[in-house]
Amino acid sequence: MAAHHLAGALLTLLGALFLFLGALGIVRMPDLYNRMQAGTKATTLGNILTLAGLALYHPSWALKIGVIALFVLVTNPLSSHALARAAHGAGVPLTEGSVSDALAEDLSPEGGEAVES
Amino acid sequence: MIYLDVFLCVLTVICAVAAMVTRKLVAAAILAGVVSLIVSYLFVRMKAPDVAMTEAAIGAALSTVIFLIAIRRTEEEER
Amino acid sequence: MADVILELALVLAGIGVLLASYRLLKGPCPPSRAVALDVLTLITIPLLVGAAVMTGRAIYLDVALVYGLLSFLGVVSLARYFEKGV
Amino acid sequence: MDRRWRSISIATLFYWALWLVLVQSFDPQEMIAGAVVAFFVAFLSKGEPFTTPINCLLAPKRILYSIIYVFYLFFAIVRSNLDVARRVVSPSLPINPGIVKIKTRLKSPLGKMILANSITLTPGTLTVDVRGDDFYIHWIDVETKDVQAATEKIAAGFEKYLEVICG
Repeated sequence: MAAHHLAGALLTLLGALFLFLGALGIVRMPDLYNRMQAGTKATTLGNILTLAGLALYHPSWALKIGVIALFVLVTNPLSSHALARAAHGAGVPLTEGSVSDALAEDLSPEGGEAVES
Repeated sequence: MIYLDVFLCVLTVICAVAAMVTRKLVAAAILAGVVSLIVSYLFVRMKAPDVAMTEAAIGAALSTVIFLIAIRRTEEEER
Repeated sequence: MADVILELALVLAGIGVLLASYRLLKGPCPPSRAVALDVLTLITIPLLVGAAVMTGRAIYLDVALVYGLLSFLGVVSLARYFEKGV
Repeated sequence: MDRRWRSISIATLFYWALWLVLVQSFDPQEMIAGAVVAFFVAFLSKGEPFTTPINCLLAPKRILYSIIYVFYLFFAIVRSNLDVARRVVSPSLPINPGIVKIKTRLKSPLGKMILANSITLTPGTLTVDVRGDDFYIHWIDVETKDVQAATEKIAAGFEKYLEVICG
């Protein structure tokens, strides 16, 4: 057994741990925005680590796996930003203990709540 | 690995049943997207990458967009 | 040894699929379900690449590539629907 | 050769390299077909993603700062991921969320886009909306509601490099 197999498998295990933590965060967090924080970003790092580990495990595919990782790295912040903006526009409320909502304050100058859909 | 495949098969059935019984149409569209996602993985495990690729293209992007356009056209109280 | 660790990693990702599908089935509002769909896609891409590596055939990577591109389209169209309806 | 054709040719080369990575063969038929398709796509999109960074290729200082920026971004991602992972697994769920407003000094659209995506990519901060120079950030642990202090906490580290790279 080659050493790069073991290193790649360990890196994959570390990435899978981050994937698992992201999925755990999506269950435990109280509202949509916090779910997005834990869910779609911990899984980005998990994705990159997992794909790097698998590329190390199978080095002749490293270039192609790198293209997949690049796509994930570029498209993921775009899609999560689009979802967050759409959810705020649709009036998904923040959780109870939230400190401030500067965007809703700026949208309605009287300091009212965000519109419910 | 076979345990993971069996678990994903069961999850596919659960998601499909949930897509049928749910009252919200958008939730049903999202659940249909997840069904095609997992089915695509199962096709890869069954050594059919071409079918999996077609399933990914149709199920993930095209059918979701068409479902959403169709839901847009429905009446307000049915959403 | 390395194979066992790799399978363990894929099973750990499978538990992640279980947790994310709990949020998908329960999800109080439709945008939460969309976030769960996003997370499920991000977990499934390493599963697909892992299946390709364990089988050893390069054609399986293309499925992960197509999925990574097209699921972005699906999530963005969902976001557009939530914002103003397609 | 005016500027439009230069950006189209750069985009063609990029798409052709991507094609060669994806097909993984150097058969002449594949290469010719890839070149035709790459030029077609680049012509239809008018070389769009590559119109701005041409200036970046000329100055060596910008290339150096880009490489430093990639490593800085990676370490920021890892650090904040560990922070969010600690919050997720701890039983009491120590979060203090809220949406704050920050102001950016960057002027070019490319710089704003990279800054917003970098803020989104580091866990703990999520760009909800962009209006002109104001970014609205959902922050998982709000330490300050003041605009200046929040800018200093969230965006200053990225801005320092992005100001040199693309203004």
